[in-house]
Amino acid sequence: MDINPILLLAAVMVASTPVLLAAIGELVVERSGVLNLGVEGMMITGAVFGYIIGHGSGSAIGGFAAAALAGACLSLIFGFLTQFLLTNQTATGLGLTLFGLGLSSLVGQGATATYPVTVPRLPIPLLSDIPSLGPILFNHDAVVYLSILLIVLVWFIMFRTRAGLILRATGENHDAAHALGYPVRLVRMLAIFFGGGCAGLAGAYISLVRVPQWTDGITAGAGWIALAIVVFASWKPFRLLIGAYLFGGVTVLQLNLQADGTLALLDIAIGLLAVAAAVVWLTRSITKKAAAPMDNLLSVIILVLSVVYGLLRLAGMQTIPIEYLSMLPYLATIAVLVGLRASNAPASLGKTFHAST
Amino acid sequence: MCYNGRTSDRERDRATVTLLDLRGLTKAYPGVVANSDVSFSIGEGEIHALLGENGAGKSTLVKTIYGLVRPDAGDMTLAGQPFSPSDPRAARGSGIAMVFQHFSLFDALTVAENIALGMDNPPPRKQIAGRIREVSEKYGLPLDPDMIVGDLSAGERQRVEIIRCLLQSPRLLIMDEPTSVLTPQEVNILFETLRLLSEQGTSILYISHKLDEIRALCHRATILRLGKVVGECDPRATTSREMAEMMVGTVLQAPQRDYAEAGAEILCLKNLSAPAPHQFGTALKNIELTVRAGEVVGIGGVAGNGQDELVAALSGEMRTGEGMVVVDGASIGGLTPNARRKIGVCAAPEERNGHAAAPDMTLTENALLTGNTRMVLSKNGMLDWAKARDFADSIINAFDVRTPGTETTARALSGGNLQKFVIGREILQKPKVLVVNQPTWGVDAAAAASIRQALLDLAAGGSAVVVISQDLDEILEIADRFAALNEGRLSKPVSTKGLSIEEIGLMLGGAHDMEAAHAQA
Amino acid sequence: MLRLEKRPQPSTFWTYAAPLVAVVVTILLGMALFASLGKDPVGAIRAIFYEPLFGEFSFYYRPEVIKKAAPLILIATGLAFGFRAGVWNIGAEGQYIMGAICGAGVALAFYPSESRWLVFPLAIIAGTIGGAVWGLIPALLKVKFKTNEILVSLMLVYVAQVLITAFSSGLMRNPDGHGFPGSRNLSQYPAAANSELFAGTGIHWGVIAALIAVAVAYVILTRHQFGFDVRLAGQSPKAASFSGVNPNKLVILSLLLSGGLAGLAGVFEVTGPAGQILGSFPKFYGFTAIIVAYLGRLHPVGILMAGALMALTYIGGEVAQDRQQLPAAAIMVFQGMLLFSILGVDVLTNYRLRFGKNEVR
Amino acid sequence: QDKTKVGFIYVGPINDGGWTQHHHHSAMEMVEHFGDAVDFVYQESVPEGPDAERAITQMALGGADIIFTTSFGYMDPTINVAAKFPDVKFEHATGYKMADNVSVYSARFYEGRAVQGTLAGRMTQSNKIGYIASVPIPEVVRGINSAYLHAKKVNPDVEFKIIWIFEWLNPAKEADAAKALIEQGCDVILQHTDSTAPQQAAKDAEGDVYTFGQAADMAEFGPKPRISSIIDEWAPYYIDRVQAVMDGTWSSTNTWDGIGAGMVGIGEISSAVPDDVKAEAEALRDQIAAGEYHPFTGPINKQDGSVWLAEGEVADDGTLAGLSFYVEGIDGDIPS
Ligand SMILES: Nc1ncnc2c1ncn2[C@@H]1O[C@H](COP(=O)(O)OP(=O)(O)OP(=O)(O)O)[C@@H](O)[C@H]1O
Ligand SMILES: Nc1ncnc2c1ncn2[C@@H]1O[C@H](COP(=O)(O)OP(=O)(O)OP(=O)(O)O)[C@@H](O)[C@H]1O
Ligand SMILES: [Mg+2]
Ligand SMILES: [Mg+2]
Repeated sequence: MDINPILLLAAVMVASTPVLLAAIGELVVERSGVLNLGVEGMMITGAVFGYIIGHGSGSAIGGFAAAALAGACLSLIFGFLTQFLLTNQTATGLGLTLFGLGLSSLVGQGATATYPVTVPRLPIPLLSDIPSLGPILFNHDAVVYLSILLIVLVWFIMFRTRAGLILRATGENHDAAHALGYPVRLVRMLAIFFGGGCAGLAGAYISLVRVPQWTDGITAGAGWIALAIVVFASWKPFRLLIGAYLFGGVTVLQLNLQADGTLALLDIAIGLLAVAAAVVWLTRSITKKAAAPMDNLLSVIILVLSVVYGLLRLAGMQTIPIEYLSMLPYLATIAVLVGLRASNAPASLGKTFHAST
Repeated sequence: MCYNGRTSDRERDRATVTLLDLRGLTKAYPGVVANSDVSFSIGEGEIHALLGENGAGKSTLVKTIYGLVRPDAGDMTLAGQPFSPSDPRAARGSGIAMVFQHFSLFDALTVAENIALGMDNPPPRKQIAGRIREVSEKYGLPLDPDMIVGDLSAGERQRVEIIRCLLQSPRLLIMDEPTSVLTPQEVNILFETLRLLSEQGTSILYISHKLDEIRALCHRATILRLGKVVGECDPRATTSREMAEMMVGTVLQAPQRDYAEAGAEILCLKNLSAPAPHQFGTALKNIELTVRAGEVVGIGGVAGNGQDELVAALSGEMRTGEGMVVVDGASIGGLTPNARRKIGVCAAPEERNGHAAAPDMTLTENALLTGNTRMVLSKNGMLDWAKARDFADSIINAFDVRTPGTETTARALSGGNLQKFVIGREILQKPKVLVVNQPTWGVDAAAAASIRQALLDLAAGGSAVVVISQDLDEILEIADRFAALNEGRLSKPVSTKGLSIEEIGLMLGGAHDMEAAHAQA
Repeated sequence: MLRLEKRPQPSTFWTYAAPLVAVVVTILLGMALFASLGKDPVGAIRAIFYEPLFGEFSFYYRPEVIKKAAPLILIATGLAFGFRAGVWNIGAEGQYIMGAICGAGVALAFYPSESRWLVFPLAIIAGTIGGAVWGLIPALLKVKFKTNEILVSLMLVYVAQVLITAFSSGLMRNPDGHGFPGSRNLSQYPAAANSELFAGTGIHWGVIAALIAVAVAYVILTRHQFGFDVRLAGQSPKAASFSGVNPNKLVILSLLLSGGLAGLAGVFEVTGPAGQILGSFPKFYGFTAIIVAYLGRLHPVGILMAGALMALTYIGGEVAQDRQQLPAAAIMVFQGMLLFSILGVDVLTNYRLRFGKNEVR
Repeated sequence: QDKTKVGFIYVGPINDGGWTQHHHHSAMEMVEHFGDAVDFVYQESVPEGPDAERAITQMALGGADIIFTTSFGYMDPTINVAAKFPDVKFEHATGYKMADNVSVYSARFYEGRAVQGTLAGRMTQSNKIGYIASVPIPEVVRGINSAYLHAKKVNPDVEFKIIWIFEWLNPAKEADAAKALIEQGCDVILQHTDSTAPQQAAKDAEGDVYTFGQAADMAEFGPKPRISSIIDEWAPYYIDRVQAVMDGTWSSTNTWDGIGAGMVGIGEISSAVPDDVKAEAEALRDQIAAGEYHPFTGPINKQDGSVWLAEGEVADDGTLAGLSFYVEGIDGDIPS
C-alpha cells in the first residue's frame, strides 16, 4: 500500500473546505427559515470573481473579498425575489443556480489561465511542530482554518448570543417573531447575504487554492453537496464538520484507491467502520436507547455490508470497478440521510412569510 | 346597567388618571373597515374589557396599540404623551406588554429562550432562569425555564406568555383571549394575579368572549360592533345577556332542547389506547365510553390532554387496534376516514383553517373534502362539480353562512362563518355518529347558539353526538352526560343534570397539571 | 411606501397578464444585457423570439422547437403533480437518465430484432418503469425513514450520471464501435427507432405522449379525485389527512408518476433525437423541467406554454449564437432572467401593490 | 458570393485552455492565412448529440461551405447532416464514419506519448509514474500503452499508477487526482486531460515532480514542473482543407497524421532535463518523424501475457484504432 493515511487526512481537509464553507453559510440561511437552492450558482460566481480580482490585484485576500461580495450580491437577487416578491424558494433557488452558471461563464470568458496568486500557509505554532503529523495537519492555508473558525463562530453566535436567538426564532416561527416585533425580512435578508458570502468564499477557494484556475463549471456540483451536508448535519454546526470531511474523504479515497491499485486502504477503512458500527450497535442494545432505532439499523446495515465485503475479499477479489466508485459519495450521503433522519428542521423552513400591517 | 358613550361616576372615582387615550383610530383592510373612529381611554390600574363579536375589530385595535398595525387615522396618547409605536419593540419600550392568543411561542426553543425573546433587555443568559423562577413563584404560576416549549401543556404555554409580560413590569398589559385554554382553577389563579397587578397600578386591557369572566374581573368594558364603539358599561352591573345583545345588536335565543330517551348503543370505545402520534402529542390510555342514539356526550378537558388524538382515533386519521372503536357492533378501528364516513361516522376537528377545511380552496372544494362519500359527489373517481356546488350551497343556506358564494375561498370567510360551514357540512351528511372538537371556539354568541342548536337537533334525530369542548358552559348546555379527558385518560361519564361548574373543575383534575409543574419547578 | 396586500381571491386579470408583463420585462433586461456585451440588442431578441418561428429557416427550427419542448413538457407535467402535493422531486434528471438506460437496454437486448411491434413498446415500458423505480427510491425512503426527498432524489441524479457514463463505455458499448464509448445508435435500429411520424414536422412519439400527458393531467387535476387529493395535500396536509388522503400513498404515487413520465421522456429521447447511450446524453432536461413546471404555474396548460417558451429560448438562443455570435452563457443568463421575472411578477396575481397609506373607505 | 464560408463546431468554450482552445487557435491561424477570402463562423459549447445536429444544420443552412466538427461525439450528427447537404463539405475530428462529403481527421498522439514515456522513465527517482486518464477510448489507451512501453524501455523498474476521471476537463478532479498520485510517491505525472490543474499541483508539491503539457504547450509551467508537451497542431490541416474547397479539389479523405506531418508537436524539452536525456528523447522524436521507428513495434505482449506483436512486428492501424487492452506490465483494468 502506497497510501500515507496522514497525507490522506490532510488532502481530505483541503478537499472538504469549499463544501464546508458553503454549507456553514447555507446552515445559517436555513436556520433563518429560508431554503436557498442556489448555492451552486453563488459558489461559481464567487469562483470567477475571486479568480479575476485575485489575479487583477495580485492579492489573494482581495480575491477572496471580491468573491464573498459577488456571492453575497447574487444572493440578494434571491432575497429580493423570495422575501419581497414572495416567490417560491425552490424555483427561485434553481433559477439562481442557472443564472449564476451563466453569469460566471460570461464573466469568465476573458479569464485565461494565468499564473495563480499564492495563498500563504499558516502553520499553527506548537501543533505544527509535532513530528511527522504536525507539518501535514497543521500547516494549511489560512482559509482551511477560517472554515473551521467560522463553524465555531456560527455555533457561538447561534446558541450563545441574542442575535442568534432571534435568528433561530425567525426560522422556527416567523409569525411569532413578527408579532414580537422582530424584523423577519431583515433577519432573513442578512442570513441570505451571509450565506451568499460564504458560498462566494467557497467558490474562490476552488479557483484560487484547490485547483487553482478558472474554467466553466469548475465547482462541479459542490454546491449541491453543501446542501446535502446541511441536512446531514441536522442543522447543527459541528456536525457539518463530520459531514464535509466524510464527503471529502470518500472523494479523495476513491482517487487514492485507483492510484494504489490494491484494496489495502479500503480494507482498513471498512474494518474501522465495521468496528464503529459494532460499538454503536452494542452500546445501543445494552443501554436499550429506543430513541434512535435508525442508528441501530444503520449499524446493522454497515456490519452486514462489511461482512459481505470481507467474504468477497477472502474469495479473492482484488479490485473493484472504479467507475462505480464515483457513486460512493452520493450513496454514502443517502445512507447517512436515512440513518440520521432529517429531524430538527427549522419549522418555517421554505415557507413564505408575509405580514400585513 | 349600561351607559352609551358616558362614563359612570363610579368609574370616574376609580380611573382618576388616564394612562392610554385612543382618539379616532381607524384602520381599513381590503373590503372591511376593522376599526372605525374608535375612541376610549384606559385608566391607571384599571382592568378594561374589550368586547365584541368575531371580527368586530378587537385584535386589530390591540395590535395597533402594540405597534403591529399602523392605523390609517387617529392618534393615541400614553400618560399624556403622544404615542405611536413603530413596532412592538417601541411599544414594549413604552411599557406595554401583550399576551397573544396565537403565534407567539417557539416550540423548539426553551421556556427561557421564549421569554428572553419577548423582552428587549433580558437578563443575561445565566440569570434569566432564576428570574423566571422568582416571578413564577411570586404569582403562583410555576414554570421550568429549561423545558422545551413544544413539550408543555397548553396551560403551561399560556403561563410562558404571561410571565414573559410580567418580567417586564409593564404599565399596560394587553391580554387577547387568554383563558380559552385554562382550567377553571388556572383561571382563578390568573385572575388573582391580574387583580394583584391592578392594585399595584398596572392597567390591563382584557379581551374575552367569556362574559362571566369579564363580569368577575373587569372594572369597565368597551363594546365594539363592526369596528365601531357601540357602547361602554360596567360589567359588574350588567348581565351577560345584556352585554351579548349589545355586541350582536339583536336579541339572543338560548338553545331549545328536549331530554329525549336515549336509544340503542351506537358508538362504543373499549379500552381504547394509542401511542402519541407525534413528538408533542398525547397518548390515549384505556378509554371506555358508550354513546347511545339521541344522546350528546360532552367531553371536557384542558387542551392538549388528548382531545385531538381522540378525534383522530374516531375520524380515522389515526388507526387503532382491533375492537377498540366499535360502531353498531362492528369494529372500525382499522378503517380509513372515508370507510368510516360510509358507515356514518363523521367528525369535525378543532382547527377549522387547515384541518377541518383547506384555507385556499373554495367552499365547493371544501364541501367535497368530506362530503364525497356520503353525498356521492363522484363517480369512478371523476368528480361531479355541479353536485358538489349544490351541496356547498345547501350548507350555506341551511346554516346561514355569510359569504358571496360557493366559489369563495375558505380563507376569505370569517372564523365564525367558516365554523358554521364546517359543522354544517358534517350535519347535513346525516351522520350516525358525529364527533366535534371545540365547535364554537372563538365563535360569537349568535353563531355559537345556532351551532349548538344544530347539534341538539341532530341528536334529536337519533344520532350519537360527541362534543369535545373546553367551554364548560357549552357542555352543560347541550350534553346529556359529561366525561373529563386528562392526560389521555377519560373519566367515568356522569349525567349533566345538576352538575356544577365546580364539580366539573375537580373532575378535570385541573390540579394535577399544577402539581406536575410544581414538581418540575 | 410600497406594500403588498394579500388579495382574498387570486386576480383573474393578473393570472393571464403577469406572464406577458414578465416576458416584456425580460426582453428589456435581455436587451440591456446584450447591448452591454456589444451585440445588437434588437437583432438578438429577434433571433431568439422571431427567427425560429417566422424567420427564413423557420421550416427547420419549428420542428426543432417541438422536439425540444416535448421532453420538457412531459417531465414537467409529472413533476407538477408532486410539487402540487408538496413532494419535492428535484431528481427528475436522474429518472430521465434511468428511463433512457432501461429503455435502451431492453431495445439493445433484442438487437437485431426486426419486430417493431415487440421491441419499441417493450423499450417504452422498460424506460417508464426504470424512471418510476428511480423515483420510487426517494419515495420509499421518505415513507419508511422520513428521509428528505429533495436530497435523495438529487443524489440519485449523480448516481444515474455515473451509471450512464459507465454503461456507455462498458455494458452497453457498441461492439462495432471501434472501442469508442457509446451504445449502438437506436435511431438507426428500425425496430426501436422513435423517428418522425410526419416528415418535417418534428413530431415523434414523445411529442404525442407529451400532449396526451398534458390532456390527461388536466382532466386528473381538475376532475378526478386523485388530482383533488394532490392539490389538497399540497395546500394543507392536515386537511388532506382528515379528508382521508393517505400521505404515504400520495408520496409514492406522485414520485412514481413523475419518475415514470421522466423515464418516458428519457426513452423517447434515447430512441429518437439522441439515438444512443453516451456520457453526453442530452442532459438538463430534468432540471430545466422543474423551471418549466413553475413557469407554467404547475398547471398542465401553463406547462405546455412554458415548455414551448423555454424550448424557443433554447433554439432561438442558438440562432442568436450563430447570427450574432452571442456567447452561450449569455443565453443562460437570459433564461435565468426570464425565470426570475415570471416568478417575480406573479406576485401581482395574489397580492395587490399599494403605495402610501391605506385609503379609508 | 466568392468568399468561402468556414464553420467550426466546438465541444467546449473557446477558452478552455485545452482541446477546444487549440482548435480555435488553429482555426484563427487559418483565418489569418486566408484573410478576406474566408468567412468564419463558430459555435462553442455545443453538447454532443441532438443539439450538435441542430448546430451543424444551422451552419449548413447559413451557407457554410465547409464545416469542421471537432469532437468524437459529433460523429453521427455530422453524418446525418451531411446526408441532407450533399454540397457542403464536412470534416469530423477523431471519428471513423466517412461519406462522400465527410472526411475524418485525427492525430497520432501516441507518437508524442512515446517521447513522454522516455522522458518520464529517465526522470523518475521513485520509479512511480502517475497517469491521469480521461475517458476510456482507444486514443487514451494507446497513449497509456505507448508511454508505458517507452518508460519501461529506458527504466525497467517503473510502475504506472493510473487514475481514470471519466471526463476530458474537470480541473477540480484533475487536481485531486494529481495530488493523490503525488502523495503516493509518483514524481512524474502524465495527463490525458485538458487543464493545467495537475501542473499546478506538481508545482505546489514538495520536491521535484515533473509534468507534461497536454494539447497546449503549457509553457508557463516550465522549466519545472512542465518539462515538455504534446501540442495539437491543426492549423496546417485546416489551411490545406479550406484551400481544397476553394480550389474545388476537396475529396473525402481519412487523415491520421503524427509528428512527421506536423500534426503532433513536441513542445520544447526544458532545461530541467539533463542534456543526454534530452538528446535521447529528441532522437526518438526524429526517428518517429522520419518514419524509421513505430512506437508499437514487437515484441509486445498483452496484459494477460499473450502475444500481441511478435519480434519486429508493427501494429496495424486497424488494431490501433480500436485498441482496448493494456500491454503487459500495467496493473489494473480499463474501465468497461
Ligand atoms: N393576515 C391576514 N391577511 C389577510 N386577510 C386576513 C388576515 N387575517 C385575517 N384576514 C381576513 O380576516 C377575515 C376573517 O378574520 P378572522 O379569521 O380573524 O375571523 P374573525 O374576524 O375573527 O371573524 P369571526 O367572527 O367569524 O371569527 C377574512 O376575511 C380574512 O381574509
Ligand atoms: N391582516 C388583515 N388583512 C385583512 N383584513 C383583516 C386583517 N386583520 C383583520 N382583518 C379584518 O378586520 C376585521 C377585524 O378583525 P379582528 O381580528 O380585529 O377581529 P376581532 O374582533 O379580534 O375578532 P375575534 O373575536 O375573532 O378575535 C376582520 O373581520 C377582518 O375582516
Ligand atoms: Mg376570530
Ligand atoms: Mg381577535
